[in-house]
Amino acid sequence: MTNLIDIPLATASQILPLHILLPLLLAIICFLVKSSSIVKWLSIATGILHLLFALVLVSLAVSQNGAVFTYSIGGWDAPLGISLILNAFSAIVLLMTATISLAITIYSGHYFKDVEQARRFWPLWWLLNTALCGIFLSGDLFNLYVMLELMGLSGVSLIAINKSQSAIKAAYQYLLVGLFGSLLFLFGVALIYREYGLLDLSMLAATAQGSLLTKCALGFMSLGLILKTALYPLHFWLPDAHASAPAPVSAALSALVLKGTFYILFMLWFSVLTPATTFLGASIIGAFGAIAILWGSVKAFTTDKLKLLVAYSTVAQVGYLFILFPLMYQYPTKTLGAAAYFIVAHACAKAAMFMAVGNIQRVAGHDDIKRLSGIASHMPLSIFIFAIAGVSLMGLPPSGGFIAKWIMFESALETKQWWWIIFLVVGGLLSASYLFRVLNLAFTTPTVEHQVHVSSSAEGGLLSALVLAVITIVIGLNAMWILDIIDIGLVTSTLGTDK
Amino acid sequence: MWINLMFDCLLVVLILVLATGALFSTNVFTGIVLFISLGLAVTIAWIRLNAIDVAIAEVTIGAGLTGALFLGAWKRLEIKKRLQHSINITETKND
Amino acid sequence: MINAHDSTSLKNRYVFIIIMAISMLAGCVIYALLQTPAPQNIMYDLVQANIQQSGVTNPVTAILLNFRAYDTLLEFAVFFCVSIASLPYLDAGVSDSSDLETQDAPLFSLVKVLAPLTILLAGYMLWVGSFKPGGAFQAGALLAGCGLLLTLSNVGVTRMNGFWWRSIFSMSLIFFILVIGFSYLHSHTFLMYPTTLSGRLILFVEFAATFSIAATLYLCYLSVRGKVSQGAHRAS
Amino acid sequence: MQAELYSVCGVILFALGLIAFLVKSGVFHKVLALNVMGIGVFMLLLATSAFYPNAIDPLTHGMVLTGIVVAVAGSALALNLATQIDLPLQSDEMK
Repeated sequence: MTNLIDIPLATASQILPLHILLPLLLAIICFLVKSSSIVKWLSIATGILHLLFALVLVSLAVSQNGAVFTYSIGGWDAPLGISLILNAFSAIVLLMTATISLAITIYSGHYFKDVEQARRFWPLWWLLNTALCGIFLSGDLFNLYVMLELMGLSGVSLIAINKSQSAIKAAYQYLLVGLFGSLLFLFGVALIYREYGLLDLSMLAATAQGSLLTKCALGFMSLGLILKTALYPLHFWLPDAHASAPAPVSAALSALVLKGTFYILFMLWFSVLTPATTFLGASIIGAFGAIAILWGSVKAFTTDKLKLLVAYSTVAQVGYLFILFPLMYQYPTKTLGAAAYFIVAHACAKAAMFMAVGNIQRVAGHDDIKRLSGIASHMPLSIFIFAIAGVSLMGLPPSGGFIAKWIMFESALETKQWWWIIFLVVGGLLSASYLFRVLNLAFTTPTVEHQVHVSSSAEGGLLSALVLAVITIVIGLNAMWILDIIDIGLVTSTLGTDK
Repeated sequence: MWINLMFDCLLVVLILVLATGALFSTNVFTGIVLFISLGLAVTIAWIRLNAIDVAIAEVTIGAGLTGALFLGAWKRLEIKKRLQHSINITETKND
Repeated sequence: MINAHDSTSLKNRYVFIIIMAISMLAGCVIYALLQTPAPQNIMYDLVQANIQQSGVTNPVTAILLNFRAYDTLLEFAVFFCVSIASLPYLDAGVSDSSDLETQDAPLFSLVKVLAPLTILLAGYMLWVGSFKPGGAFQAGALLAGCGLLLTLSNVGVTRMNGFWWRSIFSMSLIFFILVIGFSYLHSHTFLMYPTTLSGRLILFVEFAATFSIAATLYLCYLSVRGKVSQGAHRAS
Repeated sequence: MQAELYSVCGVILFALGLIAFLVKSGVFHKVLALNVMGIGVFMLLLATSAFYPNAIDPLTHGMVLTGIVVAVAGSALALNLATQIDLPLQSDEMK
């Protein structure tokens, strides 16, 4: 361990706490400063700075052969203090978070016309960013709980910023689910602490055993996190919450917040409490994931509202993430790449899609799919983004979604779990059918009474969404890029945290 | 030693009874009041467990302020219900 | 009629299944707990070994504001988040004349005595936190309780949206970040206080945190309770 | 013995809260159930440090203090949102 920490790495580690401090500082400034234009430009500048930091970290991680960055906060080493950890996997997720949050920041600058809403949005948005970066960097179980609460509460407040009854109801339900999930997680943390007297993840990874208490703890934590990640039977809160939030918030919730909870779950299963996991448990989770794909797709196909359609598509896509579990259990080296790919591809595609849909909804004044026929001629850019993001969600060739599914195919064949392939294929077909339903309507000529009137400047804020949509294609064309980083990371450390 | 253990047992039973009462009472107000008393009982438990800091925080924040929040919200919803009720009555009269 | 009966019996069955499942789960956890030996107690020794450098002698304060100050920073962020979320609801009230609040003289004179006492107690709590049980959270809660007492006797505070109130809500974080910046200049490490000053810096952060926590808790109460106006607003 | 007693009590409190959260409807009972679950977890944590009465682990106390404060923040936000919802409140369908 000591030979890894040479001088450039130690200096580079200094960037880690900045990922948390920077958004936190900006949240305070946004809360205190009244002028919304200052806040907007400052936010965009910080977003760029944040992205640069993340880029520096990833390039350092690559150039140092996938070294694991650790940083003991306050100089207190692990069991006493809290340490931040960054490995190749979390570096990629962090870079993705920085990119998407910059895109959403730029988009929100255009989106919020109401000054009151904008003033409430910015501080909460930066708090959400703090929590997300904190989750991807955290190396401590209790710290993860606090981060989860911060993420949950800021997410809830963001849903409720437009004060409409439906938004408040959705926010209330989301809050109850969030608090309940965090408490289940905290119960698991308490059980772990009861058994090992430790909270630090890398130390736990070294000492954890497969005893009954650890299994119980992992079960409770998984249950809480699965509830927050909205896997099939526990997804009931997601469509309302994601559909009634303002578009930038829906984008953030779908693209980033779900990934935050999934990341914790994934890390707990495959790098911290691995001795307590069983193939049966992983398969059960995978089975629910498979049902989620079918159920979410069918619901997306039958719904009338465009935003609900995208929200149900999230339910389906979350299913794929959980199918990774049984594959990961048997063939971790390969599946880790699929996980990283899937997370990045889905996050970029879903964020772009929600932004495009938000734009359509705002310009057309509604999001009834039936009344949107012919929208493509009025808002070509929005539909274009929707289509590109859709390509990635379906898993068609030149996209990140395709690569992710391809690797999942391979590892399913390799581990002789061919039955998951059926769900991958059927899920792809189903998502194609519900997405083409929208695209088909968008290109038909509308009847006279359903004409949509659009002002010329309707698509100004979509540039960032376009960039995200292009990213989903670029990572598909340049498949080796993310996989290389993951492979480099695998050489020096086992999966998640260093041991 | 033996007396201490007896006391702990009694306290645990009291806490469980109060919790059951608070959670499964049909009347909301009773539930809130029982919850506040649960907070006080738990405070004693924290003292028994040598956690004085936590006991102070529990009695001020856990029992006191959470209780005040619950009572405030309860009061507000009662008033809201009354208003709603009167509106409903006037509406039916108008019809 | 049959339908309604069916749905209640279905609900009863559902409730029964939930209760059975959770009881079994709890039984399993309790069995596992009783099987597990007590954990090794490394934390106590570690804290005892390092408490000299932490600047305070109360181990809990040392944990909260030095060893694991990062958690506390984020906890202040949680509070900050709640205050941002609660502010817009401050004026949206439907209360009519309320009987929880009174204007009768005995209560008011009691409050006049109690309020300064609570403030004094809060100050003591804050100061004592560095070597005995106590600290910012407890002091903040006491201060908020004082605010609550004042509200109950109709001594209200207005315009919590103003700049000064907003800076009080964010005060804990601002002071904390100032301290972080200051100590970074000394030690070049995130959240590592200079040893000679750490006691004072911790007190500084706790001082700010007390006000923020009190203000936020008070704000929570006010926004939950709603604005007291004489039957002005009606639920739509 | 004391530590075991309180940890069992903590688990039972957590289970009671869990049942009430899933079974009961209505704002107050849901939030009360969350609070009781929280108390259960805190008791479990503090009981862990009671295994060594002469060498109390302050980390659990710190965690519980943080937990209490976060729980209050969550309940306050929940009650705040709940009071903003127009009646009838019974229509909120949670599993």
